[in-house]
Amino acid sequence: QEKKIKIGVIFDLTGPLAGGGSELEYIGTKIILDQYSKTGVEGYKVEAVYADAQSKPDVAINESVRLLEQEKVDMVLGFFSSAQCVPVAARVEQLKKFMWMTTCISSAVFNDKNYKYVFRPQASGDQFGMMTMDFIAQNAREKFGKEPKDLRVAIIHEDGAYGVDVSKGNEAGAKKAGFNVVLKEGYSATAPDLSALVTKLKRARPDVIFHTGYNPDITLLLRQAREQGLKFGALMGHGAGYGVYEKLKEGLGADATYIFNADPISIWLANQKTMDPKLAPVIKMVGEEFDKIKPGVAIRSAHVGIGASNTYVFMNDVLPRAIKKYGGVDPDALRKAALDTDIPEGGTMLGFGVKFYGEGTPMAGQNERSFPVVIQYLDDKSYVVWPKSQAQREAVLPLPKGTTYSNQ
Amino acid sequence: MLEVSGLVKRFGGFKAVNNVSFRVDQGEILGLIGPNGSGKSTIFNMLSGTLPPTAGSIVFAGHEIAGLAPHRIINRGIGRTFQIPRPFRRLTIFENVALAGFYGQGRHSRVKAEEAAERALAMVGLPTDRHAPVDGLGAAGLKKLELAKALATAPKLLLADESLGGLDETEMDQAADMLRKIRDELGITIIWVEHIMGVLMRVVDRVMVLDHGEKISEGLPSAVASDPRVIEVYLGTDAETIQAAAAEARRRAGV
Amino acid sequence: MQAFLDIFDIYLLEAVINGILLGGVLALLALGLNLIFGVIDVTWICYAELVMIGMYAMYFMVQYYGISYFIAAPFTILLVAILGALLHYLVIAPLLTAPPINQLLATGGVLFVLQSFATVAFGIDFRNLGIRLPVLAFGDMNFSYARLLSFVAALVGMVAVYLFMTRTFTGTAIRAISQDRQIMALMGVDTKRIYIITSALGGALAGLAACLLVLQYDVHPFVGLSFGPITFLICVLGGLGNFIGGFIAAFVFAEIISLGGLFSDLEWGYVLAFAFFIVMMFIRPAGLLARRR
Amino acid sequence: MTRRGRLAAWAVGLAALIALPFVYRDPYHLHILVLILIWSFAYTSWSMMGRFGLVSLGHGGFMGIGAYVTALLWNHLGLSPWIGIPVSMVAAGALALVVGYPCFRFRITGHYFVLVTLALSGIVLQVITATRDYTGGSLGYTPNRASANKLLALQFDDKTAWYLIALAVWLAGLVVWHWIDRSMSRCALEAISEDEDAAAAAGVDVTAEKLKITLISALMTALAGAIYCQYQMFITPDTVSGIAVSLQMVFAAIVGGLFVSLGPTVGAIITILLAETLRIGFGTKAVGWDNLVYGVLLVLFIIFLPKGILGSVLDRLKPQRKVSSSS
Amino acid sequence: MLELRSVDAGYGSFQALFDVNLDVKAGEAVGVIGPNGAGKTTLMRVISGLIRPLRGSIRMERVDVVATPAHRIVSLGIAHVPENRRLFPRLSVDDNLKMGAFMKEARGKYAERLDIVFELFPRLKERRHQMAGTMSGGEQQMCAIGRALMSNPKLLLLDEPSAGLAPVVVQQVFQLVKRIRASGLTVLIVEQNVQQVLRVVDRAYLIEAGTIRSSGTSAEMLASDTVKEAYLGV
Ligand SMILES: Nc1ncnc2c1ncn2[C@@H]1O[C@H](COP(=O)(O)OP(=O)(O)OP(=O)(O)O)[C@@H](O)[C@H]1O
Ligand SMILES: Nc1ncnc2c1ncn2[C@@H]1O[C@H](COP(=O)(O)OP(=O)(O)OP(=O)(O)O)[C@@H](O)[C@H]1O
Ligand SMILES: [Mg+2]
Ligand SMILES: [Mg+2]
Repeated sequence: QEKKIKIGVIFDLTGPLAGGGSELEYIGTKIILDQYSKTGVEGYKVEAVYADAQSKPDVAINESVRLLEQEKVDMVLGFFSSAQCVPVAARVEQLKKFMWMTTCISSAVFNDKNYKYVFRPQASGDQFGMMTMDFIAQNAREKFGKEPKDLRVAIIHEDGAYGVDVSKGNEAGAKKAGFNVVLKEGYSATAPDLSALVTKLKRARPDVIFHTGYNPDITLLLRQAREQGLKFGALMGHGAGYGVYEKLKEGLGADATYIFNADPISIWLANQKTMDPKLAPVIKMVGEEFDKIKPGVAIRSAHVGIGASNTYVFMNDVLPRAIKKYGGVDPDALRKAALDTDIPEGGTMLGFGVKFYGEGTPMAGQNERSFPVVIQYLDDKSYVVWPKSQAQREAVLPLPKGTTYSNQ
Repeated sequence: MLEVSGLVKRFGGFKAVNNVSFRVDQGEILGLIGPNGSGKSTIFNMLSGTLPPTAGSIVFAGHEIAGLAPHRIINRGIGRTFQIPRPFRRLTIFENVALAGFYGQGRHSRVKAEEAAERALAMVGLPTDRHAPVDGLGAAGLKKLELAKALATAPKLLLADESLGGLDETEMDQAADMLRKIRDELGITIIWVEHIMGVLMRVVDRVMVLDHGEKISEGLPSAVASDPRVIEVYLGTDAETIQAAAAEARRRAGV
Repeated sequence: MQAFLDIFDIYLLEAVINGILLGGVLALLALGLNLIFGVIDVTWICYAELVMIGMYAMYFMVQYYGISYFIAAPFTILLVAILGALLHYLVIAPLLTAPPINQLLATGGVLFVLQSFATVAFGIDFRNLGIRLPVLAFGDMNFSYARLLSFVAALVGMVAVYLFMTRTFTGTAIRAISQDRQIMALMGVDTKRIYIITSALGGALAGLAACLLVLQYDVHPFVGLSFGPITFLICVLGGLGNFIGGFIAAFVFAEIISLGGLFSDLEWGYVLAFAFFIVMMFIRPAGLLARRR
Repeated sequence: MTRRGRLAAWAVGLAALIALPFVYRDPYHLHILVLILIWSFAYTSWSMMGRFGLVSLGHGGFMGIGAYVTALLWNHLGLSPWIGIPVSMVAAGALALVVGYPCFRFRITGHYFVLVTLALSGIVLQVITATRDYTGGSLGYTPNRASANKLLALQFDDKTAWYLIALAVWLAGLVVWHWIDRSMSRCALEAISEDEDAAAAAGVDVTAEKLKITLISALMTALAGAIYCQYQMFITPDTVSGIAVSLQMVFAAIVGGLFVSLGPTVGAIITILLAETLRIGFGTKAVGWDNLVYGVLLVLFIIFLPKGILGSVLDRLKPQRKVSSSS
Repeated sequence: MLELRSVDAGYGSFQALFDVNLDVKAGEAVGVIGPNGAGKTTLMRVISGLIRPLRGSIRMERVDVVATPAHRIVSLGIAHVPENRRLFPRLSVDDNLKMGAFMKEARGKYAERLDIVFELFPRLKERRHQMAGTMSGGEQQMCAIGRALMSNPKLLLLDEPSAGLAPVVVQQVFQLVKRIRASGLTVLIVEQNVQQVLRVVDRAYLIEAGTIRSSGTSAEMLASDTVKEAYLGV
């Protein structure tokens, strides 16, 4: 019998999450997997079976069960939404199968679950929230001329799995930095109106707004903010909708400039000097393939890179080790190989390294070396401005005088 | 057995029934007549609980029943028929009547309800076949069904909003005979609303006349039929024929 | 006490006025539905999805083909009107005698069809017209021009529809048709024609809403979900077929959402609006403006 | 068919259904079967009142309460689902009474009733989402895994066990259906659905009868929610509550035929299988087409089989009864 | 004016009319009598196009009614007051009357016709803003006739106009029929109230079980034994 690894890949290709970034990750993942299907890994053929979770958790469960038990895949890979990862991870663990999440950034996926077969190279949502807070904390005095306790911050988020998780990180970060949190509020991403929220923001007069949302609600919020004359010093976005600059630009025009966004770094922006030189051609290849699929995109979304990089780590590092060292692609071999992973910072396209928390730790299965970066959109380009090690330029902070939202 | 006093019903600013008082004695058939829109059906609706009265009292068998829910009133023994038949078309004829027998008698026993249904159907002359559908019934049949439903609730007082208009002469006579039979054999007191005077006057013991929601006359059929006010607002130029019918009825009854 | 008085600030006024403007948007949406659902008693669960298609039409005409907004708008209205007529012809007409729940189901199927059609044809991307209207500022308060436009459109539309329904023969026929379909022929009314006219009119109003909504919202295949249920609630709260009631109900709803959102959380604002709806149904079962029995 | 023949057919069918998981063990297919049974039960519960013209879009709310209350009691208070499920049912029942009583008392019927219940669904969904500190919000909620006594926790890893539980619950639903079908209440409710005033004039306590059936329906739906939660070991507001779930119930029940006892079951089989096959068939090659086809089929079903699939088929099988015309 | 030749009609598989021949001349008042379920209403429906004949021809002033779409039949001058009135219950009296003048041809004369109708029925003018469904039976009957007159018809079809009405009103209705006739309208009237109807019509048809049993002038019918026995309760 020929040696083969069959991988079930699940993303949302329809429904609201598809446009929220899931489809882009699917493209990135597929580019890498197509590559390996051609070459194979260590004599193993690679076969990917794709499925659409339709932005619904129950469909994700059904598809996982089907792929694992009907299609007999050796593992599942992918997933965008944490609301899907939570139940699927539980199923996978129960069936003692192997799962490699490319996104699903909610910390709730791992918190105290003690998973053995579930791994996530990606940073968790609260890390995103902490990162932006940290960024502002380090800049408060210099840029705002205020003590942290005088800095007014507002935390707002869509009330889905993603927004809630990031906002928890925001909250923790704000507490740590000692900010004055003047408003914290969630809203439904399908709400037809956010003017009440904008009015409350106006009343709260925040210096910095920390926002997590998807595209339509970001556009709606910022448009209503403009129309109602909301002023602030800086807007920190956290991935999802803020990761898709095209759409921000389309909806907000010039107002999209100066927005910050915490996300894994876009692989095309990562600092290639400090990166493993082997990765440069892969990044180029992903870019070219992506341009073939979606031509004419000004800033390639970070989501594509997330899918590509995290899949690449598995295919390039974990899988070969499982085959060579542990003799196959059964879940236990994959698990041992994953636990052995030890990639230093700069060893992935996203810049961070990979090392998983082991059994018995609260976040078992989570990559302890991942971190997001803070970027800023300037002149239709995005620049990494934080952390210092990756920074490409100085952040423009607070919003310059004369811009729409500037409170200067 | 029924004592109504000061009954009022308003619809918005309009008084459909205005301060009406009357009484009905055990075993009699009271005819209730009056021009269209004079409030007859509205009074029935209040007596049967379909509409709550705006004011006034209704005492039935010693108890105040004004404003009670319809099913309560029926359980106390007042049954009614609707002017325009309202059968339940999704049920069979038998189920229609059995339903009334079951709920109308306080949901005691299903067996009793079915017996009551059979008796009521036989009384009005409808088939007791359990599967016969309502859809096959014509206008006269529907009126009979309406009556059977009311009878199955074992009423002491029957409110018959008949309007035989639309039936042919023979059918009308049958209906009138039926009402009399119900009173005679089952001892049920009846209030009967009807526009076909020739038929009504032959059967009723007493007549009450409404106009614009007010009682304008009450008494024996022949007396009412010759009341000039009643002739003016209700009977019209046919009054003579009607008086004759009433007199004829009295003669036959040997009064 | 002071804390209580504190809420009576300029922001409260702003919230009230923003509620009114949101009310305009909702009223505009409810207008066409009220005609279909309230007057001729036909259920179009997929009403908001027709608006979605209209928004896509605007987007493509303006963004892709560079047609000017004001030329694209009538085309969109026409297009959605045709869609409305088609919906009637293909789906509702065969079900006119069926129970309303079957209409609900069939148009629910159409809802799926429209959503997935949009997904297949236009992709799942969020799209934005990219037209940004100026802002009106009064001192510390600012208002959206786009919303003001919707408000005016809703007002004019409501008055126009009201006059049409009460003053014209066709309008009267539209009101009559749900009450006794069979005898309409005796009046010399071609029922098919009246249904098609009404459906097209309902569609056109959905198209009009689309033209104005696209100025404020991103278009995506699921945008209808944001508006669908609340539009139905407004129609009912106002009293089915009661245009003035529907108009007022839209504002009541909007104020609850807006003020509820201001005083507590946005999320609870919606809970409040729904709860208010239920309670109002108990107090005024036939709509806000109905007289009590 | 004679009564004996019918009983025999039921017995054979039942035996086959019970034997199935011991013979056929494909886990994915069993998973789908269990889902079909649970949803069949939920749809049957909905049809309990739906068939009498009480079209509720609030059942998502009842289902959500069943699922969430059971899971919350287990996680926060350690209360076994054996107690939690009855408690959740009582909670759903209480809500049904609180909303149902004024609805029926004030004669809220037709479209108005549909939309009042729709608002109810909306409320339950929003409340679950907004109280995310307890319910996990839209991230979903997972009952804690029991380490020791699986039976006490009503958690089984074995699909066969779940299959049998779901089968039992589904059967119980059918038994309730038949029990109501043969009771006088059925006649009363049919009468009410046609003409409330006339029903009241026949002595029916309209409010009480409607409340009774609403209560039964809500209790059963809550049970379905709880069972769904225990089986999937995961719930989100969108999968067990909300307007979408309520609509899903209406769709399936009507597609199957809500006037016959097995109609909702047929509806569940058809809608779930159709959705699964279409999704798997189209896969990721033609994204979105599955829902397009699903929608079109739904419309076609309802136009050409207005009494639902099972209802229409049974109608055809029955010897045509002529429109009799005596008078 | 109106002529029916060998008309068969029915509902689905059920046939209600068999080979009916009937004539109405201009200016005439013609009655149709017969027991319940005889097919009288069916006859009216077939004339006004609510149902289509299975066979046979119907002509109105030589125009083929069968070939005319149902909603165009009114403009041939046929107005039908249906059994049980069938008003639009949740429209006001005014709006109900307006519906009567829906036809293009009638819209222009709307105000004029309205005056005529209000003159005939002052009660309607009083109640013009009331919902038709809340009016009493007699008021509704007036409204239904008024609505039919709004289309300025040549032929008025009345289906049991006296049903459910108080005796005075019944007399009024028959008076009205006389007046309507006097104003030049042709009337075809279905009635159970045989005695009364025979006093106002010129001729009558007796219909039983879907077939025309006999016909003649009112005097002939009144004298006929069949009619006497069956319908006059003599
Ligand atoms: N729900 C209602 N709203 C407003 N007015 C009403 C309502 N029901 C009845 N009416 C009015 O009350 C009056 C009395 O009506 P009712 O039905 O009692 O008359 P009736 O004597 O039974 O007449 P008929 O002999 O024609 O049946 C009428 O003028 C009618 O228009
Ligand atoms: N819509 C229908 N569908 C089926 N059969 C019908 C329908 N309407 C009437 N019929 C039947 O057609 C026959 C003739 O009915 P029609 O209404 O013409 O009688 P009618 O002479 O007007 O009686 P009535 O005096 O009761 O008004 C009856 O047997 C009746 O049952
Ligand atoms: Mg009456
Ligand atoms: Mg008739």
